[in-house]
Amino acid sequence: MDTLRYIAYRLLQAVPVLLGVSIITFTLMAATPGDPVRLLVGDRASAETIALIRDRYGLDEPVLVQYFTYLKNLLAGDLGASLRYRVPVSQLIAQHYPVTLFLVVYTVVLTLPPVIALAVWSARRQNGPADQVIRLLGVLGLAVPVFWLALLFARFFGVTLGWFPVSGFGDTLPDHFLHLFLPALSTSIWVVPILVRTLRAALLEEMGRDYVLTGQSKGLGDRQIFRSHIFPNSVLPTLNLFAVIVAYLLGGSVIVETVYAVPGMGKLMVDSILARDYFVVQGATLVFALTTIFVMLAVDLLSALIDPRVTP
Amino acid sequence: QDAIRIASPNKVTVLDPIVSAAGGNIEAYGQLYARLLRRGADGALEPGLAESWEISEDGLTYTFEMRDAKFSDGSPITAEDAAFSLTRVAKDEASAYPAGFAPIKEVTAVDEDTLQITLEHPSAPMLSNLEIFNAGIVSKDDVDARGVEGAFASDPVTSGPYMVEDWKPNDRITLTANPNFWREGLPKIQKVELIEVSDDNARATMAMAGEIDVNRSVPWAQVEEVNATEGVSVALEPSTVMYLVLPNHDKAPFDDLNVRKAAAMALDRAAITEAVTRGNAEVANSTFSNALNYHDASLQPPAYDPAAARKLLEDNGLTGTEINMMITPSFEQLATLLKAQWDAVGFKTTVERVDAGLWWSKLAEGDYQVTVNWYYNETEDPDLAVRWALCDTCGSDSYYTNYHNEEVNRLTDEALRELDDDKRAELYSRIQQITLDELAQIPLYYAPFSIAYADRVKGLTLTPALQWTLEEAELTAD
Amino acid sequence: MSPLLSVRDLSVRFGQTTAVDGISFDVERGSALGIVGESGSGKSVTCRALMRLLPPAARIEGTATYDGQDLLEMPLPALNRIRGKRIAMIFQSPASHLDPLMRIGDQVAETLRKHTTMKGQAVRDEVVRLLDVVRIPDPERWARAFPHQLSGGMKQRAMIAGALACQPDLLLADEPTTALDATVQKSVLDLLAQLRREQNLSMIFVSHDLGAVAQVCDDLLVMRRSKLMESGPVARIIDAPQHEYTRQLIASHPDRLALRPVADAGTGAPLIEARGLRVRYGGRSLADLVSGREGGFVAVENADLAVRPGETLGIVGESGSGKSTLARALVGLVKPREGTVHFDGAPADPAGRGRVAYLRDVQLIYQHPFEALSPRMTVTQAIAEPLRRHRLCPAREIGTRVADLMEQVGLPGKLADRHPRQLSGGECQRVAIARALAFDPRVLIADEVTSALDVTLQAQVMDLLLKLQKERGLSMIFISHDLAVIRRLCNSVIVMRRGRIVESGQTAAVFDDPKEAYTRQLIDAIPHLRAGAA
Amino acid sequence: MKLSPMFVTGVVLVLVWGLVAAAAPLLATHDPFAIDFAAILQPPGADHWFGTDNVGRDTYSRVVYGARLALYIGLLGVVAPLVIGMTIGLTAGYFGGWVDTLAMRLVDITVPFPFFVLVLSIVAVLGPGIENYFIALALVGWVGYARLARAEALVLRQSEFVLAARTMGFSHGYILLRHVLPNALSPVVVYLMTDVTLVILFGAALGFLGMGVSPPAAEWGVMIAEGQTYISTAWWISFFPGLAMVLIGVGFALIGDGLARMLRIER
Ligand SMILES: Nc1ncnc2c1ncn2[C@@H]1O[C@H](COP(=O)(O)OP(=O)(O)OP(=O)(O)O)[C@@H](O)[C@H]1O
Ligand SMILES: Nc1ncnc2c1ncn2[C@@H]1O[C@H](COP(=O)(O)OP(=O)(O)OP(=O)(O)O)[C@@H](O)[C@H]1O
Ligand SMILES: [Mg+2]
Ligand SMILES: [Mg+2]
Repeated sequence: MDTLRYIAYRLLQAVPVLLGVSIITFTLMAATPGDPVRLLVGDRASAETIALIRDRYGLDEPVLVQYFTYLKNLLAGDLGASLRYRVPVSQLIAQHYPVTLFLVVYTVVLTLPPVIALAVWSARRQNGPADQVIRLLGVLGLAVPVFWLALLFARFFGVTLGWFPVSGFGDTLPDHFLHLFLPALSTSIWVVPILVRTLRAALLEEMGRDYVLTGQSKGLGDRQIFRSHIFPNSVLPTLNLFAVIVAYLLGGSVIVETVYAVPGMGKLMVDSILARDYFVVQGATLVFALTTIFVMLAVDLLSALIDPRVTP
Repeated sequence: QDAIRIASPNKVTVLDPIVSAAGGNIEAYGQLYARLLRRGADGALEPGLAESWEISEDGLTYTFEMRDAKFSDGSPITAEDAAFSLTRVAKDEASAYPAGFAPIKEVTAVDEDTLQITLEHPSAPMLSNLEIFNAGIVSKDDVDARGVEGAFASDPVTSGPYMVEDWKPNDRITLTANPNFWREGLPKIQKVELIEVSDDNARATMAMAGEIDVNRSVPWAQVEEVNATEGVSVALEPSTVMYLVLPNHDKAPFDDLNVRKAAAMALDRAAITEAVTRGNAEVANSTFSNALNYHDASLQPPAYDPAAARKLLEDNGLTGTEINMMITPSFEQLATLLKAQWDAVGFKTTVERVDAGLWWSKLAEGDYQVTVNWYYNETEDPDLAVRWALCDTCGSDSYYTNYHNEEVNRLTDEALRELDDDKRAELYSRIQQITLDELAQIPLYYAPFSIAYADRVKGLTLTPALQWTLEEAELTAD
Repeated sequence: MSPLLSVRDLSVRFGQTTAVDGISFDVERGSALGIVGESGSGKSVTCRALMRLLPPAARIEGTATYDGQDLLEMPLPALNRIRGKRIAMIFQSPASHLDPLMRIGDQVAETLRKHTTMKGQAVRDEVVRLLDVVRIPDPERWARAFPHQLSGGMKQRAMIAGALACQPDLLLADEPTTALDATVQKSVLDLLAQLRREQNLSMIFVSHDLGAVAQVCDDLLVMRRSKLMESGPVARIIDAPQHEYTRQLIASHPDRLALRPVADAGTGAPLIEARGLRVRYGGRSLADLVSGREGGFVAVENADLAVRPGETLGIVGESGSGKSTLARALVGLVKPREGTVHFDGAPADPAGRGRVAYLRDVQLIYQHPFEALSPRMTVTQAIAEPLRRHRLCPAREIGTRVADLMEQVGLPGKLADRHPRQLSGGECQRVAIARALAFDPRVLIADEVTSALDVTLQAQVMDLLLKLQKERGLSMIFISHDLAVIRRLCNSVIVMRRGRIVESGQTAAVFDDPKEAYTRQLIDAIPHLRAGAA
Repeated sequence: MKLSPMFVTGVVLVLVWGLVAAAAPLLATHDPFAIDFAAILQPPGADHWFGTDNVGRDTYSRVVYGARLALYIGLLGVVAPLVIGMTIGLTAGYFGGWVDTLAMRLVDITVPFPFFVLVLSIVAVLGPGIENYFIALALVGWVGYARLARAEALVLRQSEFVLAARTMGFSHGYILLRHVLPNALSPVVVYLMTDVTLVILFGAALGFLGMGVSPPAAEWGVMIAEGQTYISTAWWISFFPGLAMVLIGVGFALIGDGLARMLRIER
């Protein structure tokens, strides 16, 4: 019951957060020079045509007026329309968001098992050969730029071996899994090391606690002590970092989306920024914000569930 | 599989042919909207929706006889529709590129099948201009019924070989054959997917993996490699594209002819061309593309002579002049070469990289010193090119370089009205001479299109006017 | 028949420090061996060494033969079959030895799950039974609680319950009853005695409480400075101690100390006073709001207390009765829902404005000294911290002042650069005391400060406190389970039970003529040093 | 305190890169910016140890000079996020209540916020330059640190030694600094050293999207991005800066692990 109240409270807080996000985005977009109309009509259009269209889209109004118009429509559930495509922003988001969400969830699914396995393995044999290898590979995965690695993966797994498609999203669910495998894999390659390193450090830290002695005195094997005592006590920092990374993945997916020609939010966002398609940027940011709020909330609830000392 | 998949870095953003003159749209408009005339395989103008035409003695009245064709929705394509469409492109305020139709006084439907265009003054390239991408015929009834926004939103009534099956903005547009297309039995390919893939490598990989049939733009660095790939070959197709250095004539230091001259002489344009295009392009010799009519092959810009360039700067006390070169990300390699060569003769160059959005607005506002870019021309007639790049009173301030020369402006108009071929050649030669002498721009190279086709694609090319010849292309079973 | 456990020449070294120096002893089947001795003499280290629970840095020598096998050489899997099932251990500081994220019930159940075939409901029932056996009230409820919600004594009892779960042959009990009040302690001791009878349980019982040792054990080891001083049957040692240190130890037992009447404190106005304090843990949930219930857990209800300058107030009461909570409320760690605190005649807000000045005068010594020390600070840093931060003495003199304080509480100088982890329980306790004394406070609240100290040290610390009281008129609130200590030290006493003060008055009056049955029970439960018994 | 060999290896690696950066003019065999039409896309050989790029610049010399930018970006780029993140995270976790709520909602605002919009606007308003990349990082990069530090502080604030410090009348600031911070540091240090690599890489990703350091700077990320197109024809253009990146990344990672180990309280 308390939890429900907490959730409701947090969701209520989402309102100012969303407002803040929209204000900042709007201000920044307004402050960024570059004319959407110029990009829209192409290089050959005359100044008069551009002025006309600017006027038609209300882009010549003062920023504040534009913002309030936007806000008014937003409250009515209208995210506005893309300047470039003249389709509702909500349609663009409905088209791109599931792709990225799928990608992020897929990445998470590919990421978590190795993170846990490797961190535990490495911590339990601290400084052993396995630990050294894991750490070295981790740094390797971390230091290799995603776009470069992604390119190699595409060439190798996609072209040379022909195991996976190198582009697109596919039409059916199994298709999605197949198409997004390489993008998700390329992303996990750098996410896994970050989390492994954090988790490993925490595991080592917890291994020195007194309650570990209690476990040993009970005759529990190393494995069990790890599983039921050390591990739960170590996950909090990793979980928090994980939340931040997941949230970043949404917006940061642009790199793999570009390399693998995946029609997702990251690409929509960057394309819209480059085209100064204000309302799409706005709408996409709000959707990111909402997702972030949910991810953070989930992690906070999970933290409180794991650690009773953490009151949400 | 009977769909042809074409990946291009350019995206489709609007389906209304008059609204945009951006690359991706131009390529799509051609498939959706047929024009009065069309280009044959050899590039000559042939009857399109107009079966025949007549031009009055004074060159002011064009009369077209329309053929019995239908829109994709089955309704007949009438002179009324043609008049409506051409009036829009010529006169509508929102028309993005009306330059070629400026001489038009009026377009009227004389009867169901007869269309008449009257001009203010003679225009030599009028016919060829009527073939370009934004002169496509749209359905008046449909626009009347659904309004401009509605008619072109996602499923316009089309007159061309294809119609829209599904449009996913920012991703791909899927076209399907128009059953009512006037050319019997065409198109042969039932389905076309125009996919936007911005990353060069992604397109290359997709082509190698057989996920696309056509790669619209193969980076020079990969031409050889892709060509060597089994099942794919790269075609270098003629284009009117030329790459050039754009100096701002309104701003120091490039308002000074000496600076422009030194900058031009500092550049080993042959080496630059070789380095950037891996030998796939031709060094430019004129302010005109070599694919344009009346291109003067005898001209030459100042030759590569770094010593002379340095001396010129020294003599004029210009050594150490600071240059700010604004570029978009795709010009990094070129910018590096220019900077190195300019600095070698005594300039001090900084490279400022901006995104395309910023680049355009800075360019249009004249807020730059020098930049590099390319442009293409829709027809082989140089009129539009001159208006775009060299004439400052023709609407675009000489490609926003603010290059101003009264004589060039005058010659531009004269050449438009002149119907005699030889005389026009002379006029355009003169324009090239002047603009090269004054270094309105520093021409770099003439680049062909480099397009990769899967072997199963037959008969497909991209015309210099940026139109795919999809209606006659075929997919063979491989 | 060979002894169950036979230890020969056991030595443990941490680098240069020798923590245990060549001790040998036997534990017969069904017998109990007591270990007493100076704080820091190696008692805990000995126990841990037997279970091979020392940090890798420790070097262990000697043999420990258990049931024919050497515990120190045995392969780990084999050892794990013995640990928890046949040899169980109770750790000295229960607070840090419980996993903070696991429910008490689950921690008790762990050994059952590992070593027996019990499953599901059977395990849960057994856990509840075990908690009940160690006298945790309402065991079903506390089985679901997390360690941080338990009072010190409850944690200790949970620990004991866990150790007894698999009915081990040998129990290593490291000060298992220090945090327990007399009645609970008595029942735990009775329980152990009963298990010895019924299950032939053997044990090693480490304690500072000679009385308790005498009650439980057959044999006794006396340790000092890592060495074995003497060993033999309990009765023999108590009656005829051979060694000087042993004699001192016995003489320091409260039972043997002359009952000095506590000096009467002045009759001045109370220095610190609390009225109607009420403390509740946990917030109200929506369900509570709707039903009008108060929710949470009321730990202290309507508590009044007053201490005059130079006076000492004792607080006794069963474990979990709210003693520590009351102390915490006085220093502002928990916010009372109701009630007021007055200091020096004026209302004080320990958690709010003026807290810095207030806290300089009112200091709390924590029940769990190890947890109360910052893990990254050395002994010197910890003691010097208040001096430095509050500029309690000139910077130049901090070094000497720290050394002085360490000396006063009997901390050897060689510990100066150690971290809490490298200290014994009693050593941590003394660091905490020294740190509080550094403030030179006017009111000292001591929560179980003597329980981790051996009797000689206890006597030394008490003398120190009495001296300070005499010299500076220090007021004290003394929370303890050790009624003997209370009796020696306190002018007046309050008795708490289930969050309420059930009795209060002059110490002598309360002790000699308790009004409440509960108080009577408490007093009767004090283990005495039975000379010549057994 | 004993230094582990891994930690020493890490320090040595980073120091070597520091030396390379400092002595770049001595180590380089060519001018890193000099183009050479005659030597475009040369494979590694005696003249050009790491080959040349698409304008004939010497990859080896560029990698050597690139160490300067890499260290500069990597080290400076994490400072502001670290300081801001730790401050916000510790304060939020320690005080809880509305402070925490406020800070965490700030996180919610920051995380979804499109980093590229930020970089773009900052560059557009303040002009291009690495410093603006730092500003963008400072505005966005603190979040990871904040969440990490907060998670630790939330638990630490309940621990007895922190409570004890409170009852000793110490100020909150002091307690945060002296009692909470040191005990919350270990995961942060590990992440910090990871972040150094991430920051360098992020610069590269910006280069990939066309928003990075302006040419002709010798920056590894940009070099890798440039070399992409040549991946099967001139692998050396991107391989060597990639290798350099890995080597410096290994150095920082090892330092991170080592530091965490030193911070750990061994029992
Ligand atoms: N990890 C360690 N490193 C160094 N010295 C240690 C370590 N652990 C314990 N010691 C030292 O070993 C000695 C014996 O410690 P032990 O905990 O056995 O004492 P104890 O007899 O149990 O004392 P107490 O009654 O105070 O609990 C002490 O002086 C202590 O400081
Ligand atoms: N954080 C908490 N949340 C819920 N209940 C708590 C919390 N802290 C303490 N309690 C409960 O409050 C009651 C009083 O605890 P307190 O620590 O004051 O007992 P105590 O009298 O000091 O006992 P002991 O002698 O065992 O130390 C106990 O029942 C305990 O379980
Ligand atoms: Mg001990
Ligand atoms: Mg207590």
